[in-house]
Amino acid sequence: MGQLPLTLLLLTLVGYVAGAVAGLLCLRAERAANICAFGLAALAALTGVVASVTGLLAGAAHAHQSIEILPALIPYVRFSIRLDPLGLFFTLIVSLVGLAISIYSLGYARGYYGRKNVGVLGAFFNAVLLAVTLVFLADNAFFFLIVWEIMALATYFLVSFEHEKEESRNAGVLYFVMSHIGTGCLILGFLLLFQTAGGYGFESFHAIGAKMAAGPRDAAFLLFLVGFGVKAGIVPLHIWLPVAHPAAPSNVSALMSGVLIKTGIYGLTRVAFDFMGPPPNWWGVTILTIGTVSAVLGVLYALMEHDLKRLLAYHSIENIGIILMGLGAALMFLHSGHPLLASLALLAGLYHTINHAVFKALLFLGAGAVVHATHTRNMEEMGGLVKRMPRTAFFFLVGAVAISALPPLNGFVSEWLTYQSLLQGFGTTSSLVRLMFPLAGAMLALTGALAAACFVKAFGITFLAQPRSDHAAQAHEAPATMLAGQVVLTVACVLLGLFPTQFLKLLDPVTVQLAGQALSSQLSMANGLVLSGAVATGGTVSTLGLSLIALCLLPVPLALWFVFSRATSVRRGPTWDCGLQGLTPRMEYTATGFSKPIRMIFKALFRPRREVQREYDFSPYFAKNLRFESTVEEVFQTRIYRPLNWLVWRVSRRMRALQAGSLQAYLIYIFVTLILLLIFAL
Amino acid sequence: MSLLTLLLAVPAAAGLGCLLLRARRAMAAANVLAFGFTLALGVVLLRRVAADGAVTEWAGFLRADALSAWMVLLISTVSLATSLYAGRYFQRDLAAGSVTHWRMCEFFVLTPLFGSGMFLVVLANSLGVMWAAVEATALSSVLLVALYNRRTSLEGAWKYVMLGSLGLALALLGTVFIYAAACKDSPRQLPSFNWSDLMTVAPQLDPRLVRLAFVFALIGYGTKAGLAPMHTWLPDAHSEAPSPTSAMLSGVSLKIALYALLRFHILTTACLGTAFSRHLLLGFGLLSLFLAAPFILVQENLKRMLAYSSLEHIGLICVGIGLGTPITIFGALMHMGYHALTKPVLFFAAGNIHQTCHTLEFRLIGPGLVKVLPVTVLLMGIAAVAATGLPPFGLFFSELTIISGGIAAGQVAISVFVLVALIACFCGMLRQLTRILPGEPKPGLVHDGRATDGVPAMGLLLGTLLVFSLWIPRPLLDVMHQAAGIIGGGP
Amino acid sequence: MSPDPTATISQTVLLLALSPLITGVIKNWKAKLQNRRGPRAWQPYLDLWKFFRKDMVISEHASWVFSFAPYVVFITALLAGLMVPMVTVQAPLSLFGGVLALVGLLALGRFFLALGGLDPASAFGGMGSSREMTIAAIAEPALMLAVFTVAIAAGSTDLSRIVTATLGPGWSLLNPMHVLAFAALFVVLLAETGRIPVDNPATHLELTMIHEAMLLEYSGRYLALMEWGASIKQLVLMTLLVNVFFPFGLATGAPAELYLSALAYLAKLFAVAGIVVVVETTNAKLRLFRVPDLLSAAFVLAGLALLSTFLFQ
Amino acid sequence: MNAPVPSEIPAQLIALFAALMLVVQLLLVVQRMLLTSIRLFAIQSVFLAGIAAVVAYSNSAFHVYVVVVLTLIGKVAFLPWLLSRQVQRMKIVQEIEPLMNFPTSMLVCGGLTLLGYLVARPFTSLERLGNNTLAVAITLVLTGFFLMINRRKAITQVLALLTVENGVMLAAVALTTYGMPLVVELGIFFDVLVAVMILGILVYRIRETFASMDIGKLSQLKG
Repeated sequence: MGQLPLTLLLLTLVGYVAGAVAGLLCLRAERAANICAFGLAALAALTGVVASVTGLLAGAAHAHQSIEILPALIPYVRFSIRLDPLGLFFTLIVSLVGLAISIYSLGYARGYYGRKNVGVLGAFFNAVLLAVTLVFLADNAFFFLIVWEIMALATYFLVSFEHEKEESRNAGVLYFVMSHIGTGCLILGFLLLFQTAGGYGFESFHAIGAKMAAGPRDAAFLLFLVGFGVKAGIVPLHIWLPVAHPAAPSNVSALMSGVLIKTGIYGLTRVAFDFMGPPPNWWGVTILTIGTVSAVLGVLYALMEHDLKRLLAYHSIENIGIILMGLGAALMFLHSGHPLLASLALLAGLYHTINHAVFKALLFLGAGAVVHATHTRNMEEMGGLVKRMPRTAFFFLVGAVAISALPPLNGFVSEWLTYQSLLQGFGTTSSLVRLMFPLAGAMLALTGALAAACFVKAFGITFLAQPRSDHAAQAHEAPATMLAGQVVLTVACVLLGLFPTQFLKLLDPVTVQLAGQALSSQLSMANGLVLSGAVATGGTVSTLGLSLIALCLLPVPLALWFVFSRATSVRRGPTWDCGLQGLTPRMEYTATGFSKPIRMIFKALFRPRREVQREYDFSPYFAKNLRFESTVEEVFQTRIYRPLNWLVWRVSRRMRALQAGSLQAYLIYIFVTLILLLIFAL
Repeated sequence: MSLLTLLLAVPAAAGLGCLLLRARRAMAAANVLAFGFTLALGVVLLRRVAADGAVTEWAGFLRADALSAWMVLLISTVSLATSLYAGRYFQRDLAAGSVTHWRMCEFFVLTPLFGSGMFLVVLANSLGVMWAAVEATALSSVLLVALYNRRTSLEGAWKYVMLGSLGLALALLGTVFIYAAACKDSPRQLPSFNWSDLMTVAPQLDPRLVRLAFVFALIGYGTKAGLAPMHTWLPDAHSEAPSPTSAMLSGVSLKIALYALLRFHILTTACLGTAFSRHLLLGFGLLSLFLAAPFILVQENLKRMLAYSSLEHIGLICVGIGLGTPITIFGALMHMGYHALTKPVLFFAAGNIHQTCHTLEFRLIGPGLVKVLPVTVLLMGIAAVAATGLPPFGLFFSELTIISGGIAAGQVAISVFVLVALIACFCGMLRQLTRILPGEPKPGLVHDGRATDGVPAMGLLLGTLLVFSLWIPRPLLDVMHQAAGIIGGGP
Repeated sequence: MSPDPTATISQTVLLLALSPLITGVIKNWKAKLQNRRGPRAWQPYLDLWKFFRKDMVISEHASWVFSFAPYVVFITALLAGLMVPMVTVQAPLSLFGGVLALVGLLALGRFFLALGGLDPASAFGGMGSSREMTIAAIAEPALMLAVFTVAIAAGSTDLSRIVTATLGPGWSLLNPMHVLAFAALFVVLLAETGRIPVDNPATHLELTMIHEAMLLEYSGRYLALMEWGASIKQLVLMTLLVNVFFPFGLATGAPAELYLSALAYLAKLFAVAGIVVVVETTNAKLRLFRVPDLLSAAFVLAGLALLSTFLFQ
Repeated sequence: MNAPVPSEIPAQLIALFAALMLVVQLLLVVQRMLLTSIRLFAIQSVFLAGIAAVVAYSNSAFHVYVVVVLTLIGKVAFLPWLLSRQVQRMKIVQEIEPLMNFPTSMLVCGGLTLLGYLVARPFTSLERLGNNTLAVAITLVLTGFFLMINRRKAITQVLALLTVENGVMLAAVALTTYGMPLVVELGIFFDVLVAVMILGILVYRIRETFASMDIGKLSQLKG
């Protein structure tokens, strides 16, 4: 089966290309375009799943052959790919999520019939999938940068796909500008590596850091951190993320949040573990800190949102933070010479990567269905959807439980691994740095709890209670294809949650490649039923076992019911309304109200601003109508980016005065230059 | 008749012929044919140069080495596209009554002369003749710039010609100095003014005189090439000229002046054997790069923005040459070519937009062009993607080549600077084009039926661009390497 | 290693049986301390029995989530209980999850409790859920940090191992780490079980209630399950507290020890209940936005505990 | 190498003419009347032709006579005629206030002359005939440049441009034994001719459109 994965992967790539072309060919026939483009994408993604799984099972067998997929035409640009475990693992992510989203899109794109050009959507969708897959497989810095930019380009078009909206246009620009700045950093970083390596092939970059001088090495690391950090959306480079994700069509948001930002994680992992050689301690510390900060701030800002998709976008920042915690810890362990723990932490990070990809995509798909049904992204106008779109609600609930890191779903497992690695990290060093681990753990706990709060809000306000608007009241269940897409991811969530030990086997080659340790055997006890921390004494957990026991315990309440209260009856009645004439939706608890305690507690961060205008006849306590507006401040936006932007504009306008339109002035420029040069030449 | 002679004669003949035949179609056809022919000749020349070095005619009066061959190709391609585009363009202008038939004839007469002037620049061996030819191109393009005879276009033309001829006067002084330097060794008979001969005696030339000569040539030809701070005429002329002319000015004319400057640069380096001229080029290139970005960012006029982007690209080319390593020079040459293939498309598209919206102000054009001129906007978008240096188009490769060459040469600071400037320009272009291309069009504008104007021309250029971005054929590659060698002071 | 059925079943029974008693005892003693007669200690059993017998009125706005929540709350509490060593060192489910899983399970219960509060479209429920989640969120870091402190000392997150470690020679009552961590965990206990000064279990005053607000729409057997689940949770947390920090007399295996250890366990439990009672009677309920100060204090305590492990090693 | 040793007379003549050219240039700088300026330019060109003639004679280089003739025809006769016709058509006699008043302009010119000499000093050894001719040439170029900056009327700017041209030609004559190759000379000559004609056309159109020759009005294209 040596060549099987390769052949399948090439098939996948061809499939995406075909999908893109098909989409463009059927520009006029939107139905055909929809089916061809997304159908092909789904098939290709499926092939990709198979390919990457087989490849990972085959392990590092053919990790080191790099294959030219196109002949090299421009000097020293080689279009070569390599099937190494890390790349394959991320390919698995993109293919899995891509599969679900493609199926979903088959239904979602129908919403655009007659309004927008579905063919274009499908084409760019396939282009993104293709580019992302190639990013994960590229084996040459030039090639990597090319596909990286193509990915950014295609995504830009997808973000501003509904370009009639000002919002989407600006979001696209912001996204592309940030991404381009990131790319600039990557270019410099790669060139710094190239200076030492003398080649652009990734194999020549392997462990190049060891040969580099400290200065360029650290510079390269920081450049890569910024470059990939922008894409991953780490604080404070995240500002594009909550703008771009909501503006895009929902299937695209799912793609971006699930897959696209993972390219940043991939890049960091690739660079930090594969290229840079043994890391100095401060790298790990930096990444761990950034991760922690991103996690906490991300979830805090998410809590303040009542735009469903923006909320999810901020959660992406949070989860990227959690992933980075794992990676940072792994780097620190590598530094202090604990390959075992390094593998554990790396494993935790990567596992959370795929988990986040799965449940975040699931949540975005659900949000997409909701927005599709209610024509709004504002949670304050939703509610009561659990009755109107029960299946979507259920899938969303699963996603919410998973992302809140609650057992027995996958989010819990990966965070449990993260906890384990942080916990055992305490013993690895005796310097004060060790305190970072438990503190990071505590922050992780805070993040988890806040995330739970946030998703109680998200699910409760969106799906429960009474509908808050007519749209919500007339909402309808999403079509079958859209549900099918969510089913795939729901199943993935459950499986990844219940059978971690089986899945971790796939990750063995990755950890072997990057940290030199295969862990799955140590991690699984009781023939795979139980997941244990790297050291057997560390602690164990078994989501599967817990679920089984829970099932066994279920008879207890049922028995109680059976014994005591067979005779009782169940009556539906109105909710207690304190004796008013029934509850109206306007009396429900709003999303803003729900998050108010948090807003008050973290005043210092949010600087909340509230405006209350009430009109009343005789007493302010009997207001005729009342307008309440509460806003929080996005610190990075207002303190860093806006001033910077303003400065640039100011300077540019000033410089514009040079071109004042007077010929004399222009002559003087030349004259002065000439005289200076003459003096200089003397 | 022989190759180089034909290259000069055919366009000139076409131009003069247009004096006789007055029909628009006929003149357009004549232009197209002429430049198509020169393109073919260019390819032949390319092959011959690639095979056996420099080609000379008229006892070395005309001489084409790799560099010239490369430029010949650029000139012919861009001119061909321009004349392809011009026909429909002026048809609509005539219909709109914005030009008289007489003015249109002016265009079709002058453009081929402009073209042959440029051919003479790159083919002339004698520096003096080269100077005269550059002046000739300037003069022939002035009236083209002033074609619309609006207040603004006259102003643009006036600035263009004043600054241009002043600069060229200085360039002439530089030329004189070089000649003088050559004279000093051979007082008896007239020394040869041929570049090739000068190269052979370069080491014996008086270094101080040559330095002085290069300074004047730099200012002079630099003005024509639009290097900051002598670039000030560039946005005016480019924005006021009819779009075909803007395309030619920006696509090749700038590079022609740069070519003339390069000849001096090579000579100077050969004589002084120092980095004197390199450093000057580098400095001016960086200045141009640095100046372009803010102007693009706050620009209010489409064609002016494009002109500033040309400034940026010229700057980048100069930086590439100024860095002076084989890689960067090669990158600079690539960049010349790719830019020549890209920028005209943008100007053509701007022309269509102008004819549809009757303005070039971003504010007045407003959003939503994609709904009005779908095809044009599509092509323009592709060209813009290419021009801002995104893959899979060549400028990405050339820019990356230059930067990586810079890093490899240890010029980290410069490379970083270049990268920053490029990113800034990208952001500017992105923002500006987003203001007009996507969105919901203003109520006044409706889908324009004649929106497919100029598609052949743009298609030709973009197709070539795409092909050559992914695949540079062997002989071309050889010639480019030879040219890079020549600039780099090699054989 | 694998969980043996008898232990599991017996501990389940113990949890079910003991938890209402603790609630009752606390109520009773509190009354006594305030010179009231107060309800009988076994009143909660009667209440539960009563709730089970009663008909249910379910809000017309409520969905399946509302009916699903009680079971989740009840079962997660039980599951969590099965991971804590009560009378024997070896907790029945210690293999299936340690303290992290315990926290996770309680969080899962809380998640659905809060959803259940939101479901009937009543403003009280929403308010309760919002406050519950907020307090839990800020209690979580302190809890986790305290847990980390002991877990680090034991080198494991498995409660049985932690207990054995604390039983072992290394342990001393006055180890500052233990004292501080205990204090922190005790505050968290107050917050998690909805005790004064964080919440007032006795009130139904709309502006002050948190936990009760979420239960407002529940009735009949659902209410019974909710209440029971709450008291089981309380028992679990108390057990965690006492057995982790004062693991005297925990049976290590031999059945003979069981009676002794059971007695010891009860004694410790009632002691903690006593402390809770004292705290509840001597303190007033804090304003909602004062609670964070209390919990951050707990966080600082736990942090100090951590620092002390660092200093005294 | 036996270059024709320049006898004193030609050398002095050339020096004299060059000096006179400079003087005329300075007069131009302070001259307001357009027609007078044009005549001054013509005079300057005469001197240039004179220098060329001296060179041709003393080196007995006959093709340099061609340069003389061309200069006389073009710069002395034709261009002045063309320009003055323009001026008469436009019925304006004098330049409006220049950017700098005359004393300052004179000071600047002095500075430029100094610079010219500085630049030229290393090369005096190269000059075949006369001395400091090169310095004068460079000074002419610079002052012509300055003149261009300083004046606002289109015509005077054209004049200034032409004086720059003169300077260049002077340099050519001064530095090279026999002037430039004939082709180049011809090319330059015709270029200048055409340039001025085209400038004339533009000036004409500008006057038609703007009803003025003040290029201060040409400042709409900004930014």
